[in-house]
Amino acid sequence: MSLGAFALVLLALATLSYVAARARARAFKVDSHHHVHSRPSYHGLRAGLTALVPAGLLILAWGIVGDGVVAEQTLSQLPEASRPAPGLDKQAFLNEVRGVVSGELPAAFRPAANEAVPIYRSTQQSWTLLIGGLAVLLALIGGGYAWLRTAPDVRARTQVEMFATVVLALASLIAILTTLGIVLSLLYESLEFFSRVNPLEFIFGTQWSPQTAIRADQVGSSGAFGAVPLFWGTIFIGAIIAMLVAIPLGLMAAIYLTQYARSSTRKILKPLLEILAGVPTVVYGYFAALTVAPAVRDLAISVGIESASSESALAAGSVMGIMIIPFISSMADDALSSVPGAMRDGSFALGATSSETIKRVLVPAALPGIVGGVLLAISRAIGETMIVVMAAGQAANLTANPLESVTTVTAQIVQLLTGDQEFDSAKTLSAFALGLVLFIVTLMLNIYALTVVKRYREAYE
Amino acid sequence: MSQSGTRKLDWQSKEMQARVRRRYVRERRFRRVGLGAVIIAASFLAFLLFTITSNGIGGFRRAELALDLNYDPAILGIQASDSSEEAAATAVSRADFRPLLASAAQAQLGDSSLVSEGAWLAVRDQVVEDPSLIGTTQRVWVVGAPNMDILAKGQVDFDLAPDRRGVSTATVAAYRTLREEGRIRLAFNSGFLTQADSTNSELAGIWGALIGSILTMAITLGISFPLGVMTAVYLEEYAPKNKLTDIIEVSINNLAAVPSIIFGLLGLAVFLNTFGMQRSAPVVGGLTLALMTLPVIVISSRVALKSVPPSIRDAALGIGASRLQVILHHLIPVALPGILTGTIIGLSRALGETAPLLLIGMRAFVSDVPEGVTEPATVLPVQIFLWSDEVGRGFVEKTSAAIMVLLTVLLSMNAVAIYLRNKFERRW
Amino acid sequence: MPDATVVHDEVVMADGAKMTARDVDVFYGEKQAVDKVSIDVDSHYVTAFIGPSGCGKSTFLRCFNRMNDTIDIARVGGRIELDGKDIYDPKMDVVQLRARVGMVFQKPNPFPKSIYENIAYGPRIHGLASAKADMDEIVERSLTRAGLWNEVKDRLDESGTAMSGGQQQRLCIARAIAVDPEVILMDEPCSALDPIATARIEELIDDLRGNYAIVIVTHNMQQAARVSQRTAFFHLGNLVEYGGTEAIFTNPRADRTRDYITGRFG
Amino acid sequence: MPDATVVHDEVVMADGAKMTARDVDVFYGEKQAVDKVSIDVDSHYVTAFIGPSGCGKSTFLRCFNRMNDTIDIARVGGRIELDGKDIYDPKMDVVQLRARVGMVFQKPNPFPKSIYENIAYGPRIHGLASAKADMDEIVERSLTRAGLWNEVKDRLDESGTAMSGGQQQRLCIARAIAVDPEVILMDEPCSALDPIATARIEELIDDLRGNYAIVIVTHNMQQAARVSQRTAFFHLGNLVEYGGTEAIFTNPRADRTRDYITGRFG
Amino acid sequence: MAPPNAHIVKSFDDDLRALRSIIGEMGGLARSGLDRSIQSLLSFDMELAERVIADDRRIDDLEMEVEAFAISIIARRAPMAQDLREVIAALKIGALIERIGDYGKNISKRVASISDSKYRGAGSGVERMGQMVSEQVDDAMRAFLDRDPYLARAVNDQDEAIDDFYESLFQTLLGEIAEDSELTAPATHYIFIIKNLERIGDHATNIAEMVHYSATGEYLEARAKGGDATGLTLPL
Amino acid sequence: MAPPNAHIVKSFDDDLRALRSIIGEMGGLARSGLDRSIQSLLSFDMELAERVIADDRRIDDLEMEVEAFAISIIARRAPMAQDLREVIAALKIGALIERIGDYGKNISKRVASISDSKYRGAGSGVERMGQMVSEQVDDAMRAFLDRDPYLARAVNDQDEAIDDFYESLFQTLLGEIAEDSELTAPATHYIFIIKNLERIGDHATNIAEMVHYSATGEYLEARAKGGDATGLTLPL
Ligand SMILES: Nc1ncnc2c1ncn2[C@@H]1O[C@H](COP(=O)(O)OP(=O)(O)OP(=O)(O)O)[C@@H](O)[C@H]1O
Ligand SMILES: Nc1ncnc2c1ncn2[C@@H]1O[C@H](COP(=O)(O)OP(=O)(O)OP(=O)(O)O)[C@@H](O)[C@H]1O
Ligand SMILES: [Mg+2]
Ligand SMILES: [Mg+2]
Ligand SMILES: O=P([O-])([O-])[O-]
Repeated sequence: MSLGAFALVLLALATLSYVAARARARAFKVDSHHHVHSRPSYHGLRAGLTALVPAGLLILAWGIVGDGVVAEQTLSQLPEASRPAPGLDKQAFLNEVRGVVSGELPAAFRPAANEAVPIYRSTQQSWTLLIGGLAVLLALIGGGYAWLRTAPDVRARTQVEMFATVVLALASLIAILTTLGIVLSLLYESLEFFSRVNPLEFIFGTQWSPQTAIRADQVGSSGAFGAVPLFWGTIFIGAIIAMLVAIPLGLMAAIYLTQYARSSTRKILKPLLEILAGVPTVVYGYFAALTVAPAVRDLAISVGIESASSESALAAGSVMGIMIIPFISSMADDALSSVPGAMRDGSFALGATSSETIKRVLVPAALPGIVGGVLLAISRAIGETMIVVMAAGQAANLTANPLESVTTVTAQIVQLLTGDQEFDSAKTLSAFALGLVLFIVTLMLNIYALTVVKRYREAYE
Repeated sequence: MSQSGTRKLDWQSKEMQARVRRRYVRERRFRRVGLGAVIIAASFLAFLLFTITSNGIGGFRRAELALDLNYDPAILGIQASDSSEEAAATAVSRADFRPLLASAAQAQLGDSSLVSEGAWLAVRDQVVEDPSLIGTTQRVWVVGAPNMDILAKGQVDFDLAPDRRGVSTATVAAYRTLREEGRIRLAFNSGFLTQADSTNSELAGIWGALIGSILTMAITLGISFPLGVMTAVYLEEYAPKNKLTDIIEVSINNLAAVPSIIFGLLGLAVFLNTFGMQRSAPVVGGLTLALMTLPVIVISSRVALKSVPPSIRDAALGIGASRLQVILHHLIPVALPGILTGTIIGLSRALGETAPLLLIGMRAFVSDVPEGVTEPATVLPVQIFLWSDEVGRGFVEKTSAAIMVLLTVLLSMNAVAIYLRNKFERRW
Repeated sequence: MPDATVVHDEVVMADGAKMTARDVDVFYGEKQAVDKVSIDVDSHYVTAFIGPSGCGKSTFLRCFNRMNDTIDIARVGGRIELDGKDIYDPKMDVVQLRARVGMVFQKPNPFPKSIYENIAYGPRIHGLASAKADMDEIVERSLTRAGLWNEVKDRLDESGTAMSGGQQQRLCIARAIAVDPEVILMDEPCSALDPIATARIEELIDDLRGNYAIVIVTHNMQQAARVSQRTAFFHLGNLVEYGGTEAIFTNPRADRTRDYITGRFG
Repeated sequence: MPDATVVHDEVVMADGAKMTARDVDVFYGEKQAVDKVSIDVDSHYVTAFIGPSGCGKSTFLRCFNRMNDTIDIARVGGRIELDGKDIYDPKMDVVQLRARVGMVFQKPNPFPKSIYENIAYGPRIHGLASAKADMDEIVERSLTRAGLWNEVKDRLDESGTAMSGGQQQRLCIARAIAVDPEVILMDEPCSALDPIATARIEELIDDLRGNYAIVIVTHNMQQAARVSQRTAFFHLGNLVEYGGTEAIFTNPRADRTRDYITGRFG
Repeated sequence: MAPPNAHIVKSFDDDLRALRSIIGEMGGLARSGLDRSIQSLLSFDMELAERVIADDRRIDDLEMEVEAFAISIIARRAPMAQDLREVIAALKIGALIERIGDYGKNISKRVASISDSKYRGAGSGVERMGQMVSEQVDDAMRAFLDRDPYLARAVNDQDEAIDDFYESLFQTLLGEIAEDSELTAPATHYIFIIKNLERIGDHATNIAEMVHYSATGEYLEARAKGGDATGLTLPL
Repeated sequence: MAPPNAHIVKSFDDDLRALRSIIGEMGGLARSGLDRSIQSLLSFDMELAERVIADDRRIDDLEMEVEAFAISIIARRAPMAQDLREVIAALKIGALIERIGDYGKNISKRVASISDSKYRGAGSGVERMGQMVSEQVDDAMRAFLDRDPYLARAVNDQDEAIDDFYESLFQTLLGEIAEDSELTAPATHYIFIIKNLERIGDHATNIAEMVHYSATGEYLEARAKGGDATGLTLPL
């Protein structure tokens, strides 16, 4: 019997407990509904859960650690000579064994592995039986106990609700775990990096040429990991050029759509903007690289700027700006429409025109929301990767010329981590340091922006 | 008439009239600026779609050449002894079709390079399907080489000097002859939708990437949806106001705005380096994207739950429904459209996501269609990214064609979301 | 000139009341919203709570079925009993309590389900009907009692939210009745309705009085005067006066009450 | 038993009225909300519109300053004049019209600005004050007139939204006054307020009557009785009766009016 | 279903009905008091007279009740239009009936004094006048109960006849006193009695007036307030 | 700022004040009517009597006004508690003052008849009684205007003295008629006059009662309704 089969048995037992306990609860003598605490189905659920949960947890736990245990035991039963060396070799060895056991492979390539197969199989079998049996026993005990304890005064409903609460609370912890995971992994790798490269160097240096670091004698040598050009490039593209495009267009589009457009027009235009938001960034990147960047270069050359490169901050930034339009316009839309319609009526009733109403009442009222939205948009723009990877280039220039190629933090992360990686090199690790900086900056932007937006929303609730 | 000591407002005065006129002028200007913004955004979209489509439409067609193939067992190296069906099949699958095609092409077209290097694969599959072909001679349409493709699609600029056209004059001549003979045609590129990646642009397909995407999304959905909804329910309906829930709340809101590439770094550091999971596998991609999608689902679910008027909650509590009953009977059903909308939007964002997947290795060249979530795979956006980097001329239209496929999928997902939202939008 | 003590009519503080509140305090965080209020609520009587906005009427009302539990920062002190049992006893089950002490809210809040399902929901979760026929009967009885049966009997499966405001409010009353409560609490049940719908609800309340103890919070003094037999006047979280409605409205004893009902509040 | 014709008291349909409406129809799409209503509104009088929910009171009121223009599907027919000029004439300027015919809404809607800015907004857009001192004076005068000056004079730069509901509503009235209107329209201005705040607003309306023509829509018949000198009763989009308030409330002529105000509507 | 003209809030109708029925009861009591007082006077039935006097207490109580009830209705129902007029009319009619009851009582009180004397002369005139007045009261009450403005107007019109009758009786009685000073005391009582009857007629007229007002919202043309006859036409 | 006990809606206060002032005016008119009627009687001033009769019209009109105004206040303000009691009291007091006015008028009407005769005997008693009653009315009106329940109670207590005075005057007059049948007509008028004064006293007491009720919400203990003296104590 496999673990899966046991799981089915468990389910069956849980169902049985449910049905039995419910039946028992139904038989309670009830004089008035006011005097029983829980309805029969709650008693049933309580029994079912008591049967299922401990046993299920056991099976789940085994599912996670089981393979390791079986593998260790198998290896320890093998003769010394046939055991694989620890590390990658062992991993490959076990993969082969498991492949054969599961029938994916007709036979293993290593003889030792072939030798291990039957041992593995029998070890696995006995463990499965043991754990499965234990689980069934647990289910029986749990279900039976719950069934026996099914009595009118048992607060089954409260207990079931309690269980649900705990499960839900556990689910919500995932978010914290993710954040923790991000912080820890970034910190860990970054510390590694900073043990090799001076953090001040990294933060204030103006030379970025990680490739040179591949040569062992240059690891951590000065100038190679100065990230200022990357920070500048990120800000230049994401916070300046993109915003110059996105803020006016996004804001005005939102204003037009919410305040002016007839509902029929709005029905057509709004989804259009939403489509713009739904286009994947890789498409924008491709478009920027294939169409916009050459056009920008041609234009620059035609007005006499010979130095124009085919990968320019302007191309990447303006496409990014377009990409951000719907983001800003929908934030502005939210902010404007959470200003109560009564405000608008109030202004109209005083004889204000639409634009006066918008400029003097609606926008000021919605300003915190709009500002928060813009900050979030900036955060998003500086974290945007694909457009810059594809259209901004890789040259870490410290320049304010939008026609030159610049690079950004995110583009460098991709660059650094998609080549051949040696995990110990400063080059690879520097990506995590960049990631850490990016994370911290966006985190702060977000927290600030979100508090602004939240406070704003509350003002009108 | 009223306020003593102040002048009565004279709306008819010149000043006032002029003032009103000026205000109207400003009004109209402002309105036009707004409309302009929308038009700019919309025309950008139109331009983008137009460019992609005009570039990509060709990707769905390919040039095919007619060859008379003599399936000579000798050339194929199939012995008569392989008479049993099983043996014959094995033999066919081991047979080398390349010389067969090469010689036929050389003989009939005068140049074996006019046929795609991988054209034999289709021929072999044909024979595997129908072993009785062996020994016969058939006219078969085989995939042409890239230069045939561009000639057939008229993508060669004959105004340029011959050495700058990218195709030799000989090839052009060969193409013209073939065309006169009716041995060349532009046909629907079925391989594009049914095959995986290839180094030959004329053979490259997106099926592998599509399956990769589907597998990845299945993992993402399977993890982020239940967790997201449960988290949202917990935060909205149960969470007491304390430090822990504040932290959860802040984490979620921030995760939603953390750059996707950070999730890539997380996936790389945790799933690959720490847990030692398989690089390039949909399961890793799915997990990474699930973490990224989770906050989106949580937030939109919370909004949906919040938008259920508190009066419904009160009503249910007021007749003695328990918390769980309130949630299951009233809140979730009413909030479901909102939750689904948010989920679809989160998922479609995940589906278009590239950067984090690059970091966990889903950029590997995978020429097989993945069969499980632990096998190496790539996904559509990454495939697009990879192709966009290819130098081969045929990959430009492949890239655009792949974008068209991706956009179609995304747009239909968004359409569903919009539909859901409009259909169930409730005015309380 | 606030009066020092509560003016309590003894008649309305008789023994054996359906619900009694004694020295009830409610705090929202640090802020005290209800201050040492004692009151009795009897079956067959409509008790009205009146008082200026923010005086704690709703807050106090929501103590009677522990709806304040749903507000994190709310704390309730003192003692409230239903048939002599402390409802804030940890052993008291809120779900049961709320079934016995029904509530009708300010804004009609039918579930976005059919009329039938709106009524059937309560009996269903409490398991009051085992068969469809039983449920049908409960639904018909509740709607009839709420004076709605004739209007809706042919469209029981239309949505409850597609009715007029007044009908919705009667539906909500029918829904509360369906779980066979003993007390019905109403928090400004007519404030969202026009005079006609209001009159209908008042008529209904008058009808229902025969079978339940009814407590109604209202902003509208005339309404309290029309609908109730006993009136409690609250001010700044205090109970200022509690007595027979007619006495309160023709000859109140406390100055604050008089000033309020005659429109003299500073 | 609907009466065939409108009962119109001649007294209240005198010549030279501030605003006159003649045969006004309003349609929302296909649906007629107001049907051939004629009415006169005079300075120094408060005119109340009463009637059951949905009878078209608000819709009709909003014709007087063309606020219905902001609703796409609304169409207005008939003729409405202000000082003898057709306000629906294409040459009539809405901006100016709305400055002359002010409006106060059901829910107090101060702008989220300081109290001062709330009042100054109107005069500023219309360019009524050239210097800061002028503006200060307008603000003070408007607030004084709205009976709010003493309460707020020391905190003019606090936000208008941080006041109590009743104060907010008076602020909105002050805001309307600040642009020196001739007519003030009020759509259920007290329905969100408690009796005390309501009384304050009623007192204010009574005060203002001396200087403006005031039209008030109300659900509350007692309020119409208290505050107005003329009352118009609407039903199903029709004007049923229009006359002196006292006559309407002690001796209405139309059966429908009587049935409504005495609470007899079937 | 509720009758077409019923209030939505039925208990309001109940209140009004109860108010009317108290008034109705008062009217009945007052009229029977009047009839019995005349009867006791004619038959010198002291016991009956005593009973009339005792029963008047009930009318007084009912009037207090009407007043309290009317105030309660106004406080609780804030009646408008017709309803308001009806309540106010009830309030005033209650006071009028109470006065009628008093006059009946007053007549009864005089029975003892008269029966002690030898004077028996005024009987038939008083009987006739008592009948007229009683009918007047009856009509007024019927007008009230039926909310009948026409009957109310008729009652109003009848009052003159009663006044005339009073005038002639008054003269007769004065003449009798002048003839026989023995008769001074009883005849004076008779004068008061017919004066009382005349006042009852006036009050019945007033009731009719209130009925008319309540039903139509308008007063009868000439409300001849306090138009009590003085007997001024008597020749001195 | 508004006085401490003012309504938020000042015009409500204005209404109540206006109502009170009409009542005040009526009271003034009625009292002066009473005084002047007594005066005209004592000095046989026919002109003055005529004026009293004419002026009573004004009181009647004012009573109509009070009634209409009270109804309007009830309809428009839906008064409660004290306000309601005050309006109702005003309504009833208006009717009572109107009666007082009528009695004054009635006295004046009799002046002509009396002055024609030779009888002059009752003068001083009537003057005294007129004074008492006039003071009674004055006190009642003051109690009303000051909302003074104590004064109202005092008025109530004084009524007995008037009744006693009436009793003795009545006996005197009866005696005079018995002695001289010539005096029948004028003495009968005097009897009516003192009866009227006695009734005025009763009505003043009723006013005081309403004042007490309006101010406190409670009735004076024994509301001696229609406790009009019959002159029954006269020895026959
Ligand atoms: N959820 C809450 N959190 C904090 N304070 C609250 C809350 N609910 C009410 N309060 C405060 O408690 C006091 C009493 O409020 P409550 O709603 O009981 O008044 P109310 O008499 O019902 O007023 P209204 O007539 O406006 O409904 C008010 O000061 C209010 O601000
Ligand atoms: N914006 C709108 N679009 C369509 N129909 C509307 C709109 N506004 C009002 N109506 C309809 O017009 C009719 C009259 O509405 P209106 O708001 O004028 O009534 P009302 O008398 O003010 O009612 P209430 O007392 O509830 O405010 C109603 O039937 C309503 O449904
Ligand atoms: Mg409340
Ligand atoms: Mg309205
Ligand atoms: O009833 P009166 O005594 O006032 O005539």
